[in-house]
Amino acid sequence: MAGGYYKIKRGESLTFWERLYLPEIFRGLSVTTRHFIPNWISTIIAYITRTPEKRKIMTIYYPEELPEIPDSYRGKPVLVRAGNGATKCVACGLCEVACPPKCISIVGGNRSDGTRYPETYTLDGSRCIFCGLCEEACPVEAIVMSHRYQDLCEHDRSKMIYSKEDLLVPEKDLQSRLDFIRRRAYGKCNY
Amino acid sequence: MDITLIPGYQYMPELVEMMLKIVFIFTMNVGVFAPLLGYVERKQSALMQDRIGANRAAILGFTIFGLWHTMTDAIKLIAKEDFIPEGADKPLHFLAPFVAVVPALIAFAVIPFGGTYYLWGHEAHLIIADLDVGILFIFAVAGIGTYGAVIAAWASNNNWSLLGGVRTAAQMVSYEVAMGLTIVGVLMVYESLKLTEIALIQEDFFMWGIFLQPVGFLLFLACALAENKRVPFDIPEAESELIAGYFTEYSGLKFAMFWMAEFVEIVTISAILTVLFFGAWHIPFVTHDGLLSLLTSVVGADIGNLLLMFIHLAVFWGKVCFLIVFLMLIRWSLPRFRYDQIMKLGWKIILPLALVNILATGVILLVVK
Amino acid sequence: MQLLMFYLIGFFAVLSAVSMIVVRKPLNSALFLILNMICLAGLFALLNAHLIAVLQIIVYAGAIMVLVLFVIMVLNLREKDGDITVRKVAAQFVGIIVVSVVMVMVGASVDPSAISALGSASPEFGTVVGVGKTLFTDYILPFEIVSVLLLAAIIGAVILSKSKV
Amino acid sequence: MGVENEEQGFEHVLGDSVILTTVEQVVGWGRKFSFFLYPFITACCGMEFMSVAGPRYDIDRFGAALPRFSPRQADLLIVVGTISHKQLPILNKVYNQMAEPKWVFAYGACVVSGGMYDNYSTAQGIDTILPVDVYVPGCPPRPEMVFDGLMKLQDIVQNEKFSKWPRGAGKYTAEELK
Repeated sequence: MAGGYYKIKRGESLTFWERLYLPEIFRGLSVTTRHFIPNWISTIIAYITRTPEKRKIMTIYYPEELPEIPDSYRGKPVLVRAGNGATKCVACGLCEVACPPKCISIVGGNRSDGTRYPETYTLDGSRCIFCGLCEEACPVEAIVMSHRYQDLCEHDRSKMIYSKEDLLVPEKDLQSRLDFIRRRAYGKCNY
Repeated sequence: MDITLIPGYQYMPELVEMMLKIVFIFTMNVGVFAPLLGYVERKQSALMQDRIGANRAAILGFTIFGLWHTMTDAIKLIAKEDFIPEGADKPLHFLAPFVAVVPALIAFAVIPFGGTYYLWGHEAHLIIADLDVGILFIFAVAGIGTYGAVIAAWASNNNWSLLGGVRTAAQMVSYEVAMGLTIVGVLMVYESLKLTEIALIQEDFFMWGIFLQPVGFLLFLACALAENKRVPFDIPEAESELIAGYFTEYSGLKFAMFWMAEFVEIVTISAILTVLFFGAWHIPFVTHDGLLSLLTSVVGADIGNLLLMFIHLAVFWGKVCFLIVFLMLIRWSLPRFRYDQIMKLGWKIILPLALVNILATGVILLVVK
Repeated sequence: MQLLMFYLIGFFAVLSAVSMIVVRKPLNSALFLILNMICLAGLFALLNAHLIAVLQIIVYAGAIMVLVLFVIMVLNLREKDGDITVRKVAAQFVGIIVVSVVMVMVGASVDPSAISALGSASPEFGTVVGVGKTLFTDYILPFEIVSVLLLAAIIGAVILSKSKV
Repeated sequence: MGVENEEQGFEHVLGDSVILTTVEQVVGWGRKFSFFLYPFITACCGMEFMSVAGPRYDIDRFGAALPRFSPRQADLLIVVGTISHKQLPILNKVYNQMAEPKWVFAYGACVVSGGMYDNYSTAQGIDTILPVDVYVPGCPPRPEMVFDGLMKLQDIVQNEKFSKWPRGAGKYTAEELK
């Protein structure tokens, strides 16, 4: 079953039994039968005993079962909302430059205390290729790749252009990813 | 009103029996097996590929293992646009699916699906028409079934369809010859063309065709698969070469009819194999009379006969189901032959082997007698 | 009942035979020929000659006509719109006259008393047993000769179709 | 817009036609669980599409497993991979060949908007020539994202009115695309 490896011997020419063809057909049938019968029986048993983890089929029942997402997974890019409620972004434009499909566009502005901030931060979700280069380029950890992959599909393409407000996510929701970035950036030997 | 006053009243039981049998076969094929085979094909292929298969459609939260998907397919296909391509021969385009379906259903007329039972003074034979040409009738009807594909191919005004039709014609002609010869060995052993007689001889477990004619069985299986135009012999509808072969230009209900024809043909082939090689409705080591006397002693003659009939029907259709699963297994396991390989297999391997089989059977029969 | 069936099948047989000639498209014409064959098989079946009926379908409708269709499809014979010329009209006119003359002559030459004098065939006629017995007892020599002829034809076909080495 | 007005008119004439609504619901239910795909695969997303159809994720669970390679029999045109301007007439032809009702599924960033390829040779999204029902971003999208899109499409199909069909041919003719 799953996980087993078969070592296939490939001869230069076919043997007599292989040229006879019929035994090979039965071998082919036996391979599929070896998958079919155990899968069938285990599925029925799993259904009767209500133990879905015991079925031998590895299919994920998607909307009900969700896959485990590793920290290194790159989902929808989001802006980090810092403790004071504003974005960490300083509108330096490095992500704009680093982005391969050029899907980020920033209009920067100055706050009253002289710090820079993005007046608008537009990310075209339909062009984004989830490469994570913006995250690597960002000097202040303002934009990170979240683990969100659901509900990114739309019926209307214009809805896929995200504004700053759409992108802002509280910092505590992104803690695992931020930790991962720091591990990767500052301690390459640690992971 | 006195029933005897109706003209021809003495034929009434026969007429009712005939109607019942036709309705039964029709519902079994069109109502039960054709939709179920769509489901089996889906689910079995899924399980063979370590997938789970269709299971999302639900009514009131019940998915019943994805069986609703058969219904959704049917609804979808009925609601789909019926497309006729430009430049097509409209009457023929309309006619072709029917020509494909009807022969597949008619072939069932000569296949016995049960023995003879005495029910309340009436003798019931579970076969629609017990012709003395039996198996030849099936070949004849299968030959007519080819025209469905050929007409569809021609009427579609499409090059791929036409190629599919030409391939169908070539394949059918080649394999019909081989198929006829493979079956001769069986006919020699049982000394009859009547399928009922062949079935009755197989009451003895060791007289089953699979034991007497193993080579004949393999060859006939190969030919039957080729006649059915399914993988590994699906060269007329080879998807990688001809899009969908002769039904490329069919959509909606007509496409569904081609599909149904294919499924009905599978059922027919399974039934023929059951009758010729797997002892028809007989249970191994249990004779008709033995079981009947046992049942009669328990519940009486009439009910006993009725019970026996249902047992035999269950056994027959059970064997058919088993063979269907086997045919599906072949369909989802083996790769498609190349066109020249199919022709080579038909003319250079199966045909000579069938002739040798006939010769060997003849010699053995001479020696035994 | 039998008479009704006979008239029904006969009507369709004649209809399809006429249509076969009249229809312009080659494929439709071939399909009508198939229908005609099937109707003929039905007539044989009405005469209790089951084997011949089935063989009619297997050999003619099943095998030979598939080859005819095959050729039509390979050559891709589509309907060609020809102009109606004087010559064509004249040819049709002459054809109708010839056919009617032949029909009248055939009708006149048939002797009704001869038909009734033929008598009825044995009940075994045309069944598998009947044909088998006749073939392998009375006509064994012609049967064998025909088989040798067919064998020669097969070998000839193989040699003719074999490409030169 | 015109379609919507007609729809209102249609509903107005029939009133609260329970029967029509029920039939629409039933047919919509049948259609949404029985997509026959036409996979129009040109590029790397195809690999990920195989994973969607494979045992791990199994698109067959949604009843959308049967790829029909004849557009006449397909319901859902799944456009997978970069569509260059040379490909557009072909895609348009396939779409026009499909029998009604038909839906279009944009799979991956290149199909949705041109993605990375903001250049002269690539079509900036197939919605420039076809009406697209669901856009699934990603390069390539995760199989779960595809299923999300498929379920969104199922929601639309469930509640569709018959008056939406036929949808007709694509926006441009073959000559205009050349």
